[in-house]
Amino acid sequence: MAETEDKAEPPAILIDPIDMSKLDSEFRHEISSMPNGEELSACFACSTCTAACPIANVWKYKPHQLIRMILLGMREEVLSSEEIWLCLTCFQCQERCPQKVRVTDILFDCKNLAAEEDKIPPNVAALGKQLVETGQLYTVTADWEREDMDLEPEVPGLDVEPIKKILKGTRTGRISSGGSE
Amino acid sequence: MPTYNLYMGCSVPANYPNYEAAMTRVANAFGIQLDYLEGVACCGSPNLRAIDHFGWLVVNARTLAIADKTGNDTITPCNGCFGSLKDVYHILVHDADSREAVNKELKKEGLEFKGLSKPRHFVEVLYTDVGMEEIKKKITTPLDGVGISIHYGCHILRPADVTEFKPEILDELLRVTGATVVEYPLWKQCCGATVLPVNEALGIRLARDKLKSMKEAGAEFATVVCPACANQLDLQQLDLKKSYGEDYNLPILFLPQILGLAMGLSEEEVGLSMNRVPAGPILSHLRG
Amino acid sequence: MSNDKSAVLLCTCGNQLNLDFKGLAKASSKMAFAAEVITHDLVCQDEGLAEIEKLVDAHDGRVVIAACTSQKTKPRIDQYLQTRGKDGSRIQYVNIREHCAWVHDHTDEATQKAIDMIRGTLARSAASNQLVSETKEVSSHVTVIGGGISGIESALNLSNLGYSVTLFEIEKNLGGHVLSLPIVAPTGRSGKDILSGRLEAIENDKNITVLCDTKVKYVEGEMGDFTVHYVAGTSDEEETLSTSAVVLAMGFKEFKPTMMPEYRYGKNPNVLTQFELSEMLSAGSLLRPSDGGPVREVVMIQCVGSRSEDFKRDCSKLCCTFAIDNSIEILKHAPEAKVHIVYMDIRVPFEHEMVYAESRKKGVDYIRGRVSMVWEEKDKTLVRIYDSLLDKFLDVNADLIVLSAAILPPDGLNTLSKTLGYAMENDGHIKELYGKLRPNETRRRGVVAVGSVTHPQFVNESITDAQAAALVLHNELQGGMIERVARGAVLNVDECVGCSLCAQQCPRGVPLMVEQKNESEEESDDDKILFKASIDTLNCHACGVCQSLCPTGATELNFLSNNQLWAEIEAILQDAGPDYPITLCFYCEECAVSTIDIVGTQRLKYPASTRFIPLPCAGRVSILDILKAFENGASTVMVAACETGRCHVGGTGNEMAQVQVDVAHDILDAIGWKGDRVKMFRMFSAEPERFTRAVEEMTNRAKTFGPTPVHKGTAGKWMEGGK
Amino acid sequence: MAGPVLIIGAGVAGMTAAVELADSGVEVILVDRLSTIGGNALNLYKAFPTDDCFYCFEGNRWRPGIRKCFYRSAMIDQPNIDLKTNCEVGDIKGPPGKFTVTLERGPMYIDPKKCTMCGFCMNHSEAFRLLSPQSQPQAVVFDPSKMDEGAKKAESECPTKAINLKAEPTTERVQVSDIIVATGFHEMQPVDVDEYGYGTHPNIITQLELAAILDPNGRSHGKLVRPSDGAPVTRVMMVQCVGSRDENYYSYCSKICCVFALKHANIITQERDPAHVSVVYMDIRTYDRHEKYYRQSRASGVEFIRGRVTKVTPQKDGTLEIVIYDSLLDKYLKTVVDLFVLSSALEPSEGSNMIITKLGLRNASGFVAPIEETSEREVEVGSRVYACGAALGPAEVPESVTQARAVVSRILQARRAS
Repeated sequence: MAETEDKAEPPAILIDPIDMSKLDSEFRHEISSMPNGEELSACFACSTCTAACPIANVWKYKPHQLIRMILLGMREEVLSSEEIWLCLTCFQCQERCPQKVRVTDILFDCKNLAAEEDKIPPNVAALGKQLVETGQLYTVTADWEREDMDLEPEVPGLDVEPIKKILKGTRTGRISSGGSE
Repeated sequence: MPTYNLYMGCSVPANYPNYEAAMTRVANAFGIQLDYLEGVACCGSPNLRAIDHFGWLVVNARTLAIADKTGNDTITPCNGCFGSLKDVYHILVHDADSREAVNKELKKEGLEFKGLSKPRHFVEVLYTDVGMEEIKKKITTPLDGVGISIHYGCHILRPADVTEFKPEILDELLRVTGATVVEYPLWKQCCGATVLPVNEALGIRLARDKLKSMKEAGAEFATVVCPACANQLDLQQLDLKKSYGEDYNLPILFLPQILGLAMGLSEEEVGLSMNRVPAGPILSHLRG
Repeated sequence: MSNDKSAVLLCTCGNQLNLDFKGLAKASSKMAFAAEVITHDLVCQDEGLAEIEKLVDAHDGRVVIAACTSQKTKPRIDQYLQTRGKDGSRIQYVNIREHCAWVHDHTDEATQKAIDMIRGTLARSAASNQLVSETKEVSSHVTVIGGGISGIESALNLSNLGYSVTLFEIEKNLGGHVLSLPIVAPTGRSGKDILSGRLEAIENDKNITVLCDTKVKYVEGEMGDFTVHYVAGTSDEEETLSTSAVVLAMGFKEFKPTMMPEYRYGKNPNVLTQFELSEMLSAGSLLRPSDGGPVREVVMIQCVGSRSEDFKRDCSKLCCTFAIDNSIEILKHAPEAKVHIVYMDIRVPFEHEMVYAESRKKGVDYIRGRVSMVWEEKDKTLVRIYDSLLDKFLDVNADLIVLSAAILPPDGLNTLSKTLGYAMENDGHIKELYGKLRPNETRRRGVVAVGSVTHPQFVNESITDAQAAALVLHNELQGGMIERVARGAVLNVDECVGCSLCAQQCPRGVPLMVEQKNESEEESDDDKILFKASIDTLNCHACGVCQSLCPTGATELNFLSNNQLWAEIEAILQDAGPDYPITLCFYCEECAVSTIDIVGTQRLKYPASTRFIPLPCAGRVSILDILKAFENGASTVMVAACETGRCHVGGTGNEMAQVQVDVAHDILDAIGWKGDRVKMFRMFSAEPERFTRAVEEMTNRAKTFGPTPVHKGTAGKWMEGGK
Repeated sequence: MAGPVLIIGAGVAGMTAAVELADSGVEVILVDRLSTIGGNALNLYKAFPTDDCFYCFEGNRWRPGIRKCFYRSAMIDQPNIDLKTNCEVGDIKGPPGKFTVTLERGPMYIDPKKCTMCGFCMNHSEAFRLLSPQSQPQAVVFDPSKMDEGAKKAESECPTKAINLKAEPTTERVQVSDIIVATGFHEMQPVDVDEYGYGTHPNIITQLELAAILDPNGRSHGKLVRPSDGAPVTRVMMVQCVGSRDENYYSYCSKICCVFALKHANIITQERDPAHVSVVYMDIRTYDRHEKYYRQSRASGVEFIRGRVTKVTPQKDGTLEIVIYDSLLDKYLKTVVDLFVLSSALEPSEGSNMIITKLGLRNASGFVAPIEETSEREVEVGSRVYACGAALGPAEVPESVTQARAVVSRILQARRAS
């Protein structure tokens, strides 16, 4: 509406527009072809997702803006954004989206794409490394506590080897072994 | 009562034997047989899902494939494990390609995901398979009038089309003990566990808002059904004294602990001493 | 006998047509069913019309006119004859201009096509019947269901047109939602004010009977003879009323968003729906429901349930205007109050936009965004809003939270449709006969829908609806004396086996299955009730779907019997053989004829090895007809019909045709033919190439598939059927 | 007392009113200033809400069936309808019920009742042509500026003697009981909305002009091409609310532009060679079930940008560089398109303005308004004067039909009463 109120063009020098021809128009298809991406294009930018997000206020890019950026093809900005890793995965945005866009799931997809390009926060990478090395995120240290509760000190049935083996073969293994093969 | 596979994941056995014990004891009381799944480990969620969708699929599909061999449903006491298993189950049932790719991996171990064993949360089994009538019968020392707030946890509630879990389940399981469910505005909000690795301050802030909201609503204590949530709401209270100078002193109990106590189990049997914030009010109530 | 012969009138279109008219006349005069052949230069001008009249007299109305498209000449000819009291109902038309001369390059080929089509039409003409105008007297009573603004306006307008009306209202008194609207856009008046004059008029109108607190359970029958079953008040005593037509005016239902926890509706007394606020405002008091305190801050939330895949997919259209009007109304009650309206898109048509502007000037605050959550702190109600333009979260301590909840169809529409037979939209509203040009009418004749039962509508739109629908019924009932040429399906009850296919599939729900008094002959049937179809030709839309489905030929169009069509097929294909493979095209006289005519007008070209047979609707074509075509030497058969979902008889005529074609295709495959020799095409006169492309495809298939088993003489006779 | 009814404007609304009145035995005089009737409908290709040809038209007792193709409406052959094309309304005198109206008719070079469209004249002279295969009446028209020898030959040899090149304008007075204003709308030519540069570049067009390009009966046979050089279009940008919702032009919302634009976006993305379409909007207003068009266009990849256009800069290669402000990202975007389509406001037709002054009617933003400001009866605009269709403000086809029927309903009611 600003345009119609004052018709003077803003001085071009102050505007530094995003050159859409430089954007990745394939990005939206890349995302929508992923397991949870089908409904991506249904987004009508109502920003319910942002309203539903408990921490959006600390985000530079809000959830609905990230979806806009995906649709526009701002691949670089999205995949290197801190927000996708800040996501609580609480699924409130996804639950309330009136157009059934799987917002949280789509952010998971973005994280995977980022991970493929080794754009992972160190602590998250560390957790991956730990999974490959120990096969679990928590290891029993205080087994006396278990005994106090009349539980076997060793968790029955626990076997970490197979998981370590599997993850060595997948992206987690590649990430934690540093460089890519 | 039928037999179930028990999938503990790694957090409960390592950090909350009291939860594990309370659960098994309550289960026994209702004649539920729980067999620990053989040869399984961590579900990796949600961090694994974030960086390695496929690895996450295979790891959890493997757990379900092992469970398939028993033909029994698989119970877990952890929202994280529940979320992972449910989600992977949902994906593999609806997406033939993923299923094929995953089974190709599992074949190496001579395993196959068939989708016979449904992942279920312990509380949901209590609600559905045991049923409120049966539970009611076993309530010997009701917690009349004690005000309890529920932190459901995100991954048990959402995405609803995947988890198929209704919040009323926890409400009713609490009410049957005679306790009063104390509603509070932030009941949907996340405990913050997931962001700890990326932004600890933010994680703590979320836990704190949650506790504040419960306390202000008049909760005497609160209940959770997930070890990660317990970390945030119980353990974290100690740090909050430091970081916020606030002392909520709000005891956080696992639902099976509350149920157990109402069913006449002793504090020792439900391992109350291991809860970080002492559960004073409820004890005095039970004695009084 | 001689009286099955027809005169043939050939028109040269002022000697402008590239056809061999001498050859045409010569060939025609040799035809078995040709009485005489006349070549004329201007059939559509007065001389020509006079000539037609002569021939009609001379040949008992049997005349075949070979000229330009009947779509243009027929109305003129009909009117000419009618004003002279002559019967033109037996006249048959062949289009030798748009369908022959204009679209084929080689004169002789075009001429041959014309010859074959004239021969075919002569055969059709030989068995044609005279159609007579029938009259039917019906009561001039109309029933209006629903006493809201649209029902009230319907009753008044129908009464003005001379009908007696019974007006049913389920509530204790008339008025519906409008009664509680503080302000009715764009009039600036209150709902009560809009209604008062009308309620008075109804009071004083002896032709209008009002039954409030009365529920209509179901309505059965057909136009001119409906029976309304209803119960009054609490009594379970069912009463009935016979009526000639029904107006559906049950309005709408407002969505109650109890299952959206974020809004706390039903939990917090200060959270209302927009209509609940309207009631409050028109009751004249604006207080905080929780404690009767003053209202200083109001948050309105748009699209609650609307535009949501979880609740209502579409926009509810009225909510933005309601919210804006109510916000201005609030400021009248409490000038110092702050009103915030949280929206995704503000949708206010035409001059409502200026009311939107006015509200902004008056200080109403518009927030583009959505609500995070509503919660209570002590006695306060708080709401957190995300503003997507400021990119900020705002917390408001609100005295009132008003949800612009979706506008839904009223309860009971489905139940009523079971016996009344109107069609439903997916969204639960009543489906109009044809969304573009036939609003308010429904699939059933004599049943109209007005106001919000078809989709959300403003008050003035509902009133216009009601006025229009009154005309629609007036056109149908003609004041109680229905007079119409009986052109449609006629049922031979003795042939009917009561399979009810026609009743199930008729696009307009005309055939009714009626119980037969068991004529004692076959007592062997241990007194099981026998149902047979009954068809009122005056209600029929003459598509022929019932005929193509009827297993015993009990129902037939009185202007296109099975024998007529089969005779035409046989005659038109008389010389069809392997050397010059013929593609026979059955085309509907709706979208298909138009498309083909436009192709002609555009002078587009296509192969002349095509022969055309017109049908009122593609739904008239049966498997048998298609197989007959092959039996008589067609190499390929195409059916040209209307687009999916665009049936001109208001239903599924084209889809029934698709079924017939698909089955014929499978039968051919099954008996060792190539199923692909038959195909259905959807026509669209805005896209004439659709037809030329279709013809190219089928004529090519005719060539590539080569001679049919019939041509080779290897085909077994699979078809003894037909009288 | 009864008498013929004058209907001014033969678009969807006017024709519907005419046919319904004629069916009810009421004589009508139907006038239109153009030589083929149908109004805007003839140029719109596909119509919402049903997405079929715009030029199909209600059936009636003469043409059973729920609708018929426009060229079959046989307006000149129907009883009770006196169709006067190429005809303008002069002054209107006399009291309601007894209006005396002057009709000024342009020269009738072609007698539509006689013309058979045989094509003879068109073969001999450029001066004769068919406005549209759907034109109604079905007759050729003559353009005196292209007068030549061929035309004279055509006149003398026309098989039906339908041509009279010496035809003169005529004036006649008719007495009518009621007047129906059905003068429709006009698409604003956004020449002075300078920020969009309409008229300065061939590839900056309006939605109606886009419809003409997409029409398979048009020059490009429906292929989406650049007006500048006929090259295929790969990127289209549409901008909504051009001249609507703008105090500098029209304050009102033109109501159907959003659906109109999205209908075109869907045709382009779903039925034509692949092209990228973006829509710049303030509020998307797909009222009611029209939301379907919004759903479909998003699903078929149409890009929506909430914001406004900042700058349009023509490039040497015939493309246009456009800078847009995206109010949701709070960023400026820059892109290059082949075609820039303006969803221009719908304004009252000249006809409406003229009638409003002549009959002293109220107006709403220049459109015909109900008889009183507080009236809830939209079609009753004066004593024995009615209006329907876009004359009352931007309207869809079904609304126009309903309003036309309402008018007829009210006229019949009034006649019964008297």
